[in-house]
Amino acid sequence: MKLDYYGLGIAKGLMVTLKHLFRRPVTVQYPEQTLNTSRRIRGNELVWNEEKCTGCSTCAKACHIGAISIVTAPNPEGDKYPVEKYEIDTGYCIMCGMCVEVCPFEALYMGAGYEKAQYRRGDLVQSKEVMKYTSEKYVSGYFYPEFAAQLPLQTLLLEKITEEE
Amino acid sequence: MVMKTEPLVLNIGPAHPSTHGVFRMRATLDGEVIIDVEPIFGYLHRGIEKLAEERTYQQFIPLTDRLDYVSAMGNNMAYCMAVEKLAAIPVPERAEYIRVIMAELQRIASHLIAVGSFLNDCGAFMTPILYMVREREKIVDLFEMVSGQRLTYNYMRFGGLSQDVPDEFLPALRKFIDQMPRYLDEYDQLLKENEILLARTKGVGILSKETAINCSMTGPMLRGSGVPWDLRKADPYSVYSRFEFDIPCGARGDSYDRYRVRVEEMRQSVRIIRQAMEQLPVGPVRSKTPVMLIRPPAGEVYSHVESPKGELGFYLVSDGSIAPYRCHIRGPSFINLTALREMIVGWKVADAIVIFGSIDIVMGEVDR
Amino acid sequence: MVTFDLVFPAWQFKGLPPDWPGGFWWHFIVFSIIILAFVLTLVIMFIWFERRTLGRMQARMGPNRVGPFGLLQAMADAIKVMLKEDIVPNGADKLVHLLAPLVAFVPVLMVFAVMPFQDGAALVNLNIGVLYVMAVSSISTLGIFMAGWGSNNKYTLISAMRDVASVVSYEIPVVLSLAGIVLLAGSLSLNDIVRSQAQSVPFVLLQPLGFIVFFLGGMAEINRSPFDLLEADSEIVAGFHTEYSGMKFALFYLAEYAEALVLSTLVATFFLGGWGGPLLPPWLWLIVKSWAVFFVLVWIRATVPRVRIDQLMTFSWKFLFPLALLNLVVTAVEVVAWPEALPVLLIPVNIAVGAVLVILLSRNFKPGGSQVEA
Amino acid sequence: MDLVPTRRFVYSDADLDQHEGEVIEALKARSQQPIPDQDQWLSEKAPEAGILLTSVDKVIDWARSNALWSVVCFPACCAFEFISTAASRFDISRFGMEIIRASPRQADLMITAGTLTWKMAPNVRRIYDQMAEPKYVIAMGACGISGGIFQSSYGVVPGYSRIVPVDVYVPGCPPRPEALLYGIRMLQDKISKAKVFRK
Amino acid sequence: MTRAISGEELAAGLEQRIPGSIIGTSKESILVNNQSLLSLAAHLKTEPGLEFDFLSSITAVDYYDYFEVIYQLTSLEHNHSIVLKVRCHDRENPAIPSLVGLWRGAELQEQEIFDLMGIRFEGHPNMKRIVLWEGFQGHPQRRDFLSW
Repeated sequence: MKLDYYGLGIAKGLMVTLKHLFRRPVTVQYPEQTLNTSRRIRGNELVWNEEKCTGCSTCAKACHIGAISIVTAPNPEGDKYPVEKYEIDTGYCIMCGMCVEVCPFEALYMGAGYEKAQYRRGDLVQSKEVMKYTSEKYVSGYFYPEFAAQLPLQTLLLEKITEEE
Repeated sequence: MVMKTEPLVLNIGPAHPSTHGVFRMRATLDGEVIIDVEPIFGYLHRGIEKLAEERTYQQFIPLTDRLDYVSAMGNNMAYCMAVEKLAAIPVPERAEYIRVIMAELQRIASHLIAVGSFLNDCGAFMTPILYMVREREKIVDLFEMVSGQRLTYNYMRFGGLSQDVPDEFLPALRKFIDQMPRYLDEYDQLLKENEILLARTKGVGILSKETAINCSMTGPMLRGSGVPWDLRKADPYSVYSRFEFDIPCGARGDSYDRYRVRVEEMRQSVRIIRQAMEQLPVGPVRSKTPVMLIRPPAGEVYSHVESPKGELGFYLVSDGSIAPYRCHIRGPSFINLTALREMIVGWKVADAIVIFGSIDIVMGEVDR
Repeated sequence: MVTFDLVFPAWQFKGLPPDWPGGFWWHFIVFSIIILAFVLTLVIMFIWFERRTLGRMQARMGPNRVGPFGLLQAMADAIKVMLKEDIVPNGADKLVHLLAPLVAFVPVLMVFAVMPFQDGAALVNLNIGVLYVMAVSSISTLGIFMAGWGSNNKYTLISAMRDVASVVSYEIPVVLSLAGIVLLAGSLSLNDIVRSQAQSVPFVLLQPLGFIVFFLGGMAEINRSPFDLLEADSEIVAGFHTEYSGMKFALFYLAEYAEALVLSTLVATFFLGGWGGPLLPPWLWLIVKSWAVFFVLVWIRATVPRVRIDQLMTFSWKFLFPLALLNLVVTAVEVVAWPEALPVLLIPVNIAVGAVLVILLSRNFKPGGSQVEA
Repeated sequence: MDLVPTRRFVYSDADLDQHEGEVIEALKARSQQPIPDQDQWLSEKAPEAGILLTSVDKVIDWARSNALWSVVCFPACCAFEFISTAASRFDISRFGMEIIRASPRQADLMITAGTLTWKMAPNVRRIYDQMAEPKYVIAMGACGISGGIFQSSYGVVPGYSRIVPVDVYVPGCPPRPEALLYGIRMLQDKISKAKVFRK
Repeated sequence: MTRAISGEELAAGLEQRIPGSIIGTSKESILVNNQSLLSLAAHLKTEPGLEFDFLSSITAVDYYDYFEVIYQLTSLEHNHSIVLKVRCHDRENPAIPSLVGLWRGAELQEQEIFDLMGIRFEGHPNMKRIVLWEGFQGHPQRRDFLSW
């Protein structure tokens, strides 16, 4: 500990921490306040559009851990196969968004919800009823700019601090 | 009088607060002085290289995120560049610029974590790392804006990017690079001249130039020892040859030099981003490539980038199928640990932690 | 504490032991309860205060959910820790392991026996108070060493060794720095020291060097950051209490903050005028002053990195020890040469002497420690 | 006085490595099935208890749920989201959780932030065993729940539930800090429903 | 820009100094005889004008018939690079001379290759498993290793 600066270096550091004592903290009080997430958020759920889905299973092929399990009827009805079972195991899913990216019929979207913690492992499997797309569902704009435009702008820490100073 | 002493074998890790994950050192102590140390790896060996062989080229991109998870964008870029070199896929100009911006932002974020945890290892109670993480949060916000995730971005694709940046990105980025130098100054004020920090890090863990080169050190480790070797200058990839920046170098190769090199590199990155923003062209961000499967011609390629930790190389062998025949990753963190023994032996336990922190490893890349 | 003045007006404690029925024992019991209440309440408040202040210094909130402003956070922690399973590790020296927390905590409580809360209001007004404080407060080192030795763990052992080394070397400058105070006050009794400060000025002005040495040395003895080597969680996990859980850990945790409280109150008593002060009741003055000292401790903890063990020793022997010695000599000369000198004269002289000595010494101060050839 | 260093160990380094390998293989053979979730009581109706016991229960549960100290067990990627959660912006300290004990003896909560490999598994089990009761585990992220993206790898444990019983599963890769905070709130709920004096 | 030295060009010079060392060449690599790897590498490291002082990466690839070990060499001074390749046809007990004596950077990488690919590097000071535990069956990076 060569006292090159006679303790002034430490004093400088002390001033920085003191300055922070009087600044407003940057904390978001989570359960009460929530951040606006990104418009392209890849939340812990998928949203599946039953009308558009043809049962082609491209999403399941693109998924590299097999988190999507899809069972369709053996015979097509019109130009699509009726989907009997569509499940995603969020315990496996890593939310890479590959399935959404490859879907040729624009029938699969990322969801925006992230509060999906469960007490039981089995509850993590999202069935097709849970995932079904409705117009009031909060859908992320990942690869869908038209959805993104409807979502609120993301809260940036950057702006919060600049406003203060 | 002859006193018999017996060395004490101390296991540092794998679950130890300052081994940056699950690294383990089997240290032999004489009092507080380390007389021998044996690094033990593998506590996070997830077999990524093997998994690459089981996946298509596209599907491997999310895995690269988890390689060096502090700099996911950099890994994305390195891997995509390797595949593009292999399959001769062109990349649009705008995509190249955005890639550079992302890589440099990621470098800042990674160095922030490196510096913060290094200072934390020196014993500053949480404060530096919390300040640094606060800065990192701003960068993470930007990444989340473009890719939708906070840590594993999965943003780059062969032949460009997955999506163009949103409209609100560039103003936010501008604001960020205007703010960043001011905050860096503040953090320098916090600890740069702190006598205790100087005493703890100056002259500690000296790595000589010759050893650094012989041990294949790269990144801030090599530059901290005074070798101005930076792949962005030495072997410019992407559009780096169009930017002006300096390569900060240390003089003695001690822990303090490495810390300063990282801080200076953050300033240089801000400089690069500023230039890239000025030159950013308009146009497409993704060339015509298949969304799901590509079949590069048989061959092999080695492509490297300057990741925040050092030279990150991807060695890909293709047999013409949809999956790589062999994918080897040259992880800089792993190879930077080669000289760990020389650097640590003879120092005290507390120094060992500081020296280890100054190497800045990420276990995901060490064990892969 | 609030009703202290109402229930036991100050006049009741004038002259010790008091002459009311039951005599000494009433006094003993009442003050023991007061000290326990004082220590426990203030320790819990200090823990809360430290966490909140640290939080704000680190740009965040700190505990604010449990109770108003998170005031009950420390209570929740205490209840939880006490109800946790109690583990004695395999191969531990059971008796030593069990006794260690008590040996560490009780002496810290004992220090308060001589602490004057107002003029003459102490459990005992020992006429060798300073000696007693220094002697008793170092016993808790034994507890820490017992914990380190008895836990059958290498990290705790290293930590215990560090603690013994640091306490042994810091005891000397600390005692020497107090000698200056004793010379000025002419008494070893804590109450007399405070009283003589009330008559002139707080000793921090007369003894700036002594203050610095005592404060830094005290920080090293109670292992506050930057001298918190024995709990260095980035190096040796949790230090000496790595293997402790449940109630025993709670005692260590309590002892750690009680030690901080001891240091704060001692600094307030020796250097900042103790209970002396206008307007507010004396015991409140003591609390306010110790709180201010504790704030500085927290502030330093939020800022600086930790020193290394050899640097810790060098700092004591090569920096604080000469400073304390020189300070003692200077004070002795002053006391002998100008026994009647006004504080007005001595304050600038002492501050100037202190500044010159600090600068000279820090110029020539080289921390030891470099790579050992293996 | 001369100091004579003696290098005499009971075990050589090679022996230690060999032993480690045996321990890993044994654990691997032992934990081929996940430990079932022990949460039947969550849906059970609470048995009637005396008023005294109930209020004691309440105080204890209040203390336990508000003072969760987590242990250092952060093998991989999720660690950085945990750091973000602990850092200024999301600030875990509001719940009194900023005390992250490096020593498992004093911790209550294990947040399994990251991929678990078989080589690391004995250590994690040991950390869990060293924690004092009551102890809780949050499986954070896909790797913690099921091995996630690495589940088909030769070295990876498919989920922490093979090694330790898990209380709350937080999906995501990695989960956002808010998601983790939500998981922690769920755990707090779970604790506050617990009956300390159960028949 | 790092100049990738053409294999043919380099091989011509090397063949005169160490005869019989080069088996084949390609545009950016030279394929080296197992026995003369050490002397050739030493030559590459010290020869003025070449001075490959930096070994960036070592890889091994399993081609079923043989293992190929690939060394990426760079010279920090002249900023040029070359790729060395060595083949090893023995599948049961493959062995290759270690380069740790020349470049210490090879130490951990060779150890890793031994662990994952099962190629023994002769002369390496610490040839044992590095990332996997003792007692792990097989070498996972080989093509015929099945993970499940």
